Amino acid sequence: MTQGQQTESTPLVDPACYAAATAAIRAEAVRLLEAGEVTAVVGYRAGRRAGSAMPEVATTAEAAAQLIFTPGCQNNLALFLSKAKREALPKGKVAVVVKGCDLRALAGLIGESQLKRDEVHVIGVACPGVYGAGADLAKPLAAESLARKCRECKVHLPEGTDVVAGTLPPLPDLAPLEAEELARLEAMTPQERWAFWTEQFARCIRCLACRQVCPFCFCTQCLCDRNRPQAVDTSPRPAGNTAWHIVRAMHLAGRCAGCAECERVCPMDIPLNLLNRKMAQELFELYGFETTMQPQEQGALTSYRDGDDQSFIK
Amino acid sequence: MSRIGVFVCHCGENISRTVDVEKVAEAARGLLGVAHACDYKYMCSDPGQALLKKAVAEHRLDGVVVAACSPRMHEKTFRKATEQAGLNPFLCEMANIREHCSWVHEDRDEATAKAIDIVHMLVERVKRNRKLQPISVPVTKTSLVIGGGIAGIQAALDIADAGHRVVLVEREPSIGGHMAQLSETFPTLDCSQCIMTPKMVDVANHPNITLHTYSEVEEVDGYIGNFQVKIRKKARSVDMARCTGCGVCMAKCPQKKIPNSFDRDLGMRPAIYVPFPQAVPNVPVIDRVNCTWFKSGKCGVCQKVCGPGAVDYAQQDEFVVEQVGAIVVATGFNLYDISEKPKGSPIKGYGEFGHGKIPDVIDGMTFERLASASGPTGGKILRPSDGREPKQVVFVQCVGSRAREKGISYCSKICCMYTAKHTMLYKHKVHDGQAYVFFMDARTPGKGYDEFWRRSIEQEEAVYIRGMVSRLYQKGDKIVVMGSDIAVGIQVEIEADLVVLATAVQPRQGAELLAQKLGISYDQYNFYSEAHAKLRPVECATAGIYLAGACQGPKDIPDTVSQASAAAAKVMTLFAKDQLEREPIVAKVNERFCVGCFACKKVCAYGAIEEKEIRDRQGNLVKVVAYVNPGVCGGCGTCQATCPSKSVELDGYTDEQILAMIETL
Amino acid sequence: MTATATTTKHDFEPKLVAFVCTWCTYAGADLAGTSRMQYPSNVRVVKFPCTGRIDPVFILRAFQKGADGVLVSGCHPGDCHYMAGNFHARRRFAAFRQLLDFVGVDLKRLQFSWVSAAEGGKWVEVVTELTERVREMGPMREFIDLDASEHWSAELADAELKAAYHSL
Amino acid sequence: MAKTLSLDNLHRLVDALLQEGVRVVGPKRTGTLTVYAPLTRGEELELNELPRRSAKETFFPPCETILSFEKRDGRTTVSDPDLDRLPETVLIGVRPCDAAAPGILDAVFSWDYDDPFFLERRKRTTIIGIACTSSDDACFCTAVGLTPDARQGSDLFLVPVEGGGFAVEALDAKGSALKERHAALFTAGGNTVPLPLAEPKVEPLDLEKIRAWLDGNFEHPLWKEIADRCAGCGACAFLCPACHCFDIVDEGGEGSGCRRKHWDACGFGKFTMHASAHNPRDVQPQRYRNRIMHKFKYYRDKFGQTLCTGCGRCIRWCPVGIDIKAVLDEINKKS
Repeated sequence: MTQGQQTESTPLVDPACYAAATAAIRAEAVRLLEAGEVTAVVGYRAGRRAGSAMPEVATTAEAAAQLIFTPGCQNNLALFLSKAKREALPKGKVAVVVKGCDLRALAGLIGESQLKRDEVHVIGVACPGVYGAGADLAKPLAAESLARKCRECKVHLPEGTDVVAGTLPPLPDLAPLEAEELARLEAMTPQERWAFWTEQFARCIRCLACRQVCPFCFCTQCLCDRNRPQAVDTSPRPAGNTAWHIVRAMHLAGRCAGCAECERVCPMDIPLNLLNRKMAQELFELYGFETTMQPQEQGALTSYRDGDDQSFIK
Repeated sequence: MSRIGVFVCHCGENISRTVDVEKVAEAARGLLGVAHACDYKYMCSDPGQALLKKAVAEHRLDGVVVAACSPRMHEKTFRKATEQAGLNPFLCEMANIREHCSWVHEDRDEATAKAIDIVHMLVERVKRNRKLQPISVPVTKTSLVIGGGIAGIQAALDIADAGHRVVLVEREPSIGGHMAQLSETFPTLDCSQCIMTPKMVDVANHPNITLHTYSEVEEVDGYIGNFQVKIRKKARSVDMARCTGCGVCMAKCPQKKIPNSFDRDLGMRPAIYVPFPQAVPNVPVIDRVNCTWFKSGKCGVCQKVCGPGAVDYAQQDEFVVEQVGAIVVATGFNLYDISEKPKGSPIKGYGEFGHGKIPDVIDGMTFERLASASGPTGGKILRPSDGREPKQVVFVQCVGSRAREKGISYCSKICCMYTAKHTMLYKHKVHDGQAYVFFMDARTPGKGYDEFWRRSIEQEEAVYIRGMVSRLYQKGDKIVVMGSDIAVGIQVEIEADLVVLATAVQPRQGAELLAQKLGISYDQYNFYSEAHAKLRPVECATAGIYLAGACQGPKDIPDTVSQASAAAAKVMTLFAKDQLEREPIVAKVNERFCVGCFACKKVCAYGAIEEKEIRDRQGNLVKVVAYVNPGVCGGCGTCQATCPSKSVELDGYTDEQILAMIETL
Repeated sequence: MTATATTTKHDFEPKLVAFVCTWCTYAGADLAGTSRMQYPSNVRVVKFPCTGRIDPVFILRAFQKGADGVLVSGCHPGDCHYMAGNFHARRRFAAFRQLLDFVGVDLKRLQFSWVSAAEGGKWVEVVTELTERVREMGPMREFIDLDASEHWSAELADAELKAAYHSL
Repeated sequence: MAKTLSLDNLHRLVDALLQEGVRVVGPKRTGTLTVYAPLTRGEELELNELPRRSAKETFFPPCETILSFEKRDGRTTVSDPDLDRLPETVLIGVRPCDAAAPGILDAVFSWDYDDPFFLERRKRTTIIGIACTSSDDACFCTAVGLTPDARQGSDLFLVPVEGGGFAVEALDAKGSALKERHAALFTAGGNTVPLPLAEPKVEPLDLEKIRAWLDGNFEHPLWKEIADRCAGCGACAFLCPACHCFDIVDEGGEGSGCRRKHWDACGFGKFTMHASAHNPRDVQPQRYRNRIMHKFKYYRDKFGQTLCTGCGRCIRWCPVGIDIKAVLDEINKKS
């Protein structure tokens, strides 16, 4: 509550930036649909509640004219291009609105043969940042309500898209909270970390929102839903929860685009992106691997070099 | 409920001395799904095996665990016995309670407890074993050989002599490769052409060899035993069937001043030409870039003078598709052009040595052509610049090779020997000449090699200077070579008439493109990778593809020929049976769950994973999934560990089996 | 039995699982046997064709099922029977151990090694070292406790009933 | 004369109950979020925030073991938990939207089969409800027939009053008994002027009209329009005070293991998946339709109640922003 007062006078980002991006997205979406270049534009539209936004599959110019880009546009729409969610889209080429972080996911999907670049018209959006989980969407975006990922974002401006909507305003320099949290955990003893994560995972109710919003969880049959053989217990008990989150982090290692949607949507506030962030950091330190806005031929864990580190092997 | 039989072997006293075998059998009897358990003195003996077979029938067993020695010892024995008992052999597993238990533990209680655990694990495993059938793949007994140098020729002749058809593809108008360019060969100094040309003729005349020269491999599909190869036969502009090789066209061609690359551009050739007189086939080709007819539509002399009417300007590239069962890759090497940085290569040039700028700085192959009796100078050593006989010649070894700062860290292997040979050839031809050699090390591991090298110093008076050349420059008609003699610790300066650089051996340009067509792997330099450096040095990771010669790494002629024959032997082994039989420990894809991310394909070292389209009844594409070619799969299971949804599974090592074993903890 | 071999009984004997490839480490362990080398009996071996086949989930599952220590061992780099399986495994496990470390699993319980078919001695050394180290560390309580714990709302307050439940 | 209870005495009440060996569950701050959890002292009670998860888990936990089995020597032993030993519980600080739900669920859990796990816990639990003084634009209890001070489902009810403290009202025997047992903490008189109630500012709904529309519109383009964006997770169902679907799984091995019952959600693709791989609710819109149908038609048809208390959790936490109130508004408009 106290955070709001301070920020209402000086919004973190000039709202005009979002307005400009909105106008550009609408223009492009209407043009694409009218010209018949695409059968649908996956974008955002406003929800009932003040400041809220939701994914929208616009198939008409009228619907396209309602698309928006606001700090409430948290979703990673690349999800709709993964085969698991493709059912929601009409056949033919589609356009999709992506922030920089979403674009990394889109590139990843292309790299993993889930999608071909020419099947999609990519509308990048210059994104100054979006709300984090649990933020009061009715209030202007403030440093406190900005998503943690956005504080350390290196991809505010998408590259390699067919078009970029909006321009970037000067962005405030904010403390890297997530990096700090990661460092704090790394400095702990294994026992302390175990206690930290046990408490986090114990809360998990296995609503699987983390999995369902992840563009990379596109498996038709999730390993963790299998019961013969059962590698991970399906019931929401601390043991199964822990195994589930470990397995998921491992499956995303070298693939995760860092959109942090899993963390945002977690109704139990489990800081899941810390796991993904940690893996990304390790893979970068070990192999110089990073997920990028361009599709990559080889993933960090689907390739190797003769000289890879083996100091941990006796 | 399973009906597993457990047979605990005493192995004389090898096991029973430390492990209470009766107790193990008793514990096994208490395990869920175990229908029978017993112990016996020697399970591997005939009576032991008979016991097993009898028990299978008597107790209607559907799985067998033999708790005895290592599976590496007797798995075959017991699987055979199981098969004879009427069960699928893969329903038999061995619990290793000897090497892994009785022999390494002394405490009887501990060893017995461990043996029981091991048996338990294997019982759980075998309950989930599937019946597997050996995989057979039909084999087309024709081999493709890519490259018509000495490696390809040798492999082709060996395979053809064994009675199998060979398709030999050569990029150049003639087979022969680098060896045809050489003057004399170390360590015997016999004339290269004298030993090479008869083999070339053998190839041309062999009834089992189909020769495609001036041709390239365009596409490769399929897998071991069953490749389809599309070959592009470039337009020769001369009808092979009609041409008699009389050579009138070449004599009459008005264009005579085209540098002949076979002679390292020292000699000239016409626009219609054979690269060298002994070419096989002896059919000329028109160099369309330089031919007046193709440039301006005028001339047409060769067509007019050709008696049989073989010259055909309208000829087009042709495509031939061949079905082959095996492929030998023998694409050889290039000598690295050190004058400048080659395009797209990480390797830096040697501008400082003046190659390409100073005409009398030449490379080793150019020296070969100078020394060759059929070369542009008729075998006389003459300077390219003024045709004078050089009296002081400096040879520089390791130019490019072993030069990490230039991007090549390997040794080119042949240069020490051919430089020694060059000093000899030079001395034989220029008796009053003096040869100097700058070298880092002399590497002469080969039969008669060190003797040969010593002869160049001791008898032919070559002066070997241990050290590298730092700089070369033209001074009047001399080339000043500055270097260090690290043996003595002084700077050396030699005024030379001719400098010969022993340049690095590199893979063929575009080697990686062919590798991609073939689906074989290559190293950082684009040399092709063998499956195993020690144990499978002529096989590629991709089944059915074999390597011969310098495409795999620098090699001299004897090594090349040996490897070519070895590759041929591998092909003949493959062709010895009509069907390729292999153990069914291969990966299979669950097409229902595969989402086609192809992580499996990325990690498969065998190239066994293909993309398969799934279509509905109307023919609409539903999805693309992975398909594992069982003929190619090596059975390592890396794909399964990589697959996020476990939609690919390695038979014999399924997750279900492994997790059940872990469950017994 | 040699005179010097004194079998010391310990208060705690750890359970170890070794995931090994069949071509190198399994054969190395066989060699230790044929050479009659001695090592602690705590290890249970699960054989794989190649370390490339070893899924990280197996390691996790082993800890969950009561392993106090896990060993993963295969061919030395360049010696892989399948060419590259161990290279892929090396990356996979380099990443996975970092993940386990990050969630608080003490990596001293997880050992990776290259043991060739000729290294019976190294097998003995690796197994002995891990056994002794884990024995010193005591039982791996983390996963056992985790398995015994319920979501609070399913937790039965009565200690007796809780015990009755959990003993099952 | 109405009794009042100061905040301090409310805390003391919790402490006193704990002293008696009663399990007290109430909103408690843990880390970044407030959830219903067993309290260890009265001061832990957090009344300013609607807990993230509903109170249903007190009766219907996310996961519970319903039997265990062991095979030994050819015989299988099955053990059931002794439900007589479930602890007496006081569920405290429950807002009307959470308090009403267990009563609504009684109907289904005692319909064709008496679910002992749910009903035994219900029997042993006293609910202390509290009137609601804060809301946001996700709240819509007033649209589904409740109010911020609805007594439905509570045994004892607290109404925050001016100057702090609560006016207390016992609604049934359970509530009265509890009040009697700790009579000393409740004072007569005092300020009983209630604080202004939270009034969700949402359009009212005609639930009967909605039911009627749903009856005739099993196939309607609206479903696709709304739910194509649905990601297929269970957040809405798991946070919902009224969703009560569960799955039963056997975990463990051939030799021994547990049968567990855990929350399930109709949004999951596997919810209706047959063993044959046929799935009658093949796409997400069909699954979302079921959610609406179940809450506003089927449950009403069968039990005469609506399976929604308007707590707004599913709106706040839907990963893709699906807003059940907006959906109902749309249907309301159509009917």
